[in-house]
Amino acid sequence: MVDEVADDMAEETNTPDVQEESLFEAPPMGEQERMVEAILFASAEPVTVKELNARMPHGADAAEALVHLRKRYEGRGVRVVKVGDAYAIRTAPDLGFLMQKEQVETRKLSRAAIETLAIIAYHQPVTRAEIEEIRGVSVSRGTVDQLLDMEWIRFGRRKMTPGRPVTFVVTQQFLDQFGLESARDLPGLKELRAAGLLDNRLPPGTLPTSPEDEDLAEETNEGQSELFED
Amino acid sequence: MVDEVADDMAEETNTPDVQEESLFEAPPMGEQERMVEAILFASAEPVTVKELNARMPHGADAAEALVHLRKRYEGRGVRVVKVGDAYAIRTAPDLGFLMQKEQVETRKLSRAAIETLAIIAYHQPVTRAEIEEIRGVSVSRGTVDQLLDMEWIRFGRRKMTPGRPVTFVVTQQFLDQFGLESARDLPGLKELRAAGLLDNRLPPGTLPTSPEDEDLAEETNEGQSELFED
Amino acid sequence: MTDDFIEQAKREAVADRLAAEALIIDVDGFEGPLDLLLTLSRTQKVDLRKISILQLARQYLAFVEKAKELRIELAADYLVMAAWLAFLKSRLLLPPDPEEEGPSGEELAAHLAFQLERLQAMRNAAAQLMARDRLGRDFFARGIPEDVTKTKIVTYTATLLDLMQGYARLKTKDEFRPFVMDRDSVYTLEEALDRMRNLIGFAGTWTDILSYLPEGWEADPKRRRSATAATFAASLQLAKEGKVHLRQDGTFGRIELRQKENDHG
Repeated sequence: MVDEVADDMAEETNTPDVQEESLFEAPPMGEQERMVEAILFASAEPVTVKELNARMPHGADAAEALVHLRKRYEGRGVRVVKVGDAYAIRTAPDLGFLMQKEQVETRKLSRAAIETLAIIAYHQPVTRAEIEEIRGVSVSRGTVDQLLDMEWIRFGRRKMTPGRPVTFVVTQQFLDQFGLESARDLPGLKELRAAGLLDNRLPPGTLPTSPEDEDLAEETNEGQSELFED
Repeated sequence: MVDEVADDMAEETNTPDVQEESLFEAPPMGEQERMVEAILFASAEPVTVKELNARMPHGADAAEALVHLRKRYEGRGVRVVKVGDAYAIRTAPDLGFLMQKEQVETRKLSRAAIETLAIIAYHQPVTRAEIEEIRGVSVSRGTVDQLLDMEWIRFGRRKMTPGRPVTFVVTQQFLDQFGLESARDLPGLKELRAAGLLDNRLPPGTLPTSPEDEDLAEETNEGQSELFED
Repeated sequence: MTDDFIEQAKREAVADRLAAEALIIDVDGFEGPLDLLLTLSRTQKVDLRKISILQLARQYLAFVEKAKELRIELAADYLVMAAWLAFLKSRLLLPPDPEEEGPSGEELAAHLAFQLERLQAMRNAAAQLMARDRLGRDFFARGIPEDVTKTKIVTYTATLLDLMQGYARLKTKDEFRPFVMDRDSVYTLEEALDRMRNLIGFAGTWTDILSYLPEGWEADPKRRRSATAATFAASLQLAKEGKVHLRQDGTFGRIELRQKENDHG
């Protein structure tokens, strides 16, 4: 008797799954492409694949639809761009001359701010001390605050070095602003790496190599490689 | 209005030679289409043909470019629509449902629903009349519907009694939700009591039992056995 | 040859001085000593990798000298750099002392060259970055973003306790409650031990342990049970400590206690 009830339930467990599959079949890829198109067009901000999938019907594959959509917009007046792990539609850069009306007056960044931004982008994750070492001058609070305020940089993970200093990394807004798919696409990055100019080389003698320093170097490399693996 | 514009454009298409004669050669129509596309996309307001022409290079024909663009977007996720005498890109109406973000809010189940669910769990398969008898009040349709909707209960076999009423049983989802392997794992009243989960009274036997207690104990057994008998 | 060398050194010195003078006017515009060094290095018109650090050190020191002459106060970090460069200069000019520890002049110079090259590279990178097509300047986002309406999906939850509580409520008149120890009605072993240690002095003869129950705990069955259990456990503890003897006539019989000193009495 008891078993019967249990069997009954077990049976039930199997049936709804089967039904679910057939009931909620994913829409055809053409439809999915339209959906991604509509969502991306509607948003001024980049939309992640995860969010696309969440908003599209069950079983849809936003990533695949995106591949088709990107292709469709190749050479058009607007195009699908990748921004970090998100996607957005942006006008083709060669048509910028038509958009005087839309151009927004961007805050003029100081030379210090621009340099600091570049150092963060190319060396991320990077500590304030490392930025100062590269620039040979202390980083004013205002410079970092401005970049944080513009949401072009944010705090990254703390370094596993004594004092566990905070690090800075660039944001999705930064990538969007400069039309970069990822921090790996920064101009000249490969060359800078090859030339060893992104190494965290410590001044000779001042900091004799201790195991701690090796950790630091390793950590830095980790950060760099992480940047490229992403 | 739209047709008028289209006619207008058709006329324009037939007289390209006139324009080519002008000093500045107009960009190819494909380029003009790109331009209209970018302007409509980036503009914060719908754009009139006049304004499009004003913003595009000399000799360009925005109206014709619009015809091509509208055609291109037919059946797509977004489309070119006419708003007054201006044009804008808008989401295809059938995809409006995508412009929603879901926010999940968790609420506690009502007392009526919990009680109904408990009765079904302890007495399954159970008819609506039986539920009402145990609860002492009529069971609202909404309560049962809610539980069915949540897929915590489902219809079981019909009872072999006059009228062959439908019965309710709990589902696998229900068991998963409450971390039960089967409905039999639900503790009986005796066990609840023994575990100190029912107020004050002690399991019968240890202390002089009141008649009321005995009644209850019997009832509990009945309830449990009912569960197992089916 | 020698004359030529001297002549050239003179000419260089003059050039340095002129350069320094020009730079001092602009001193506020420098972002620290490294920036100044980078600017000075441009007068060498060579690849930064082939730069003469010695010459650069001379230029920098000349600059600082000139600033002193013109009574321009330089920030401390410029002077620290000057001192360091003077030290570096001497290291580079003197033959290496095998006794001396630490990095050689060449190593220090190489690092400075690296720093300059790295700073220049970052400046170039920054310029490249800023020259890119920019959002809102060269390419644009959607001008009329559509509002995404946020729909609330309400999900209902209940716990197993809720369920059992609901069922218990229906099937009994009891109120179901999560299990909480009722402290008011619990007489602890410690309390019982305390009480009995004080009282056993008077227990010269066999006494029912139930007579040790605290006052006010006999009436309520629940309190009585707790006090009985605690008193029993305390009696066992006292027996274990060798303070009392216990006896019981038979199963379910009375348990009696007597102080040990009176054993032989």
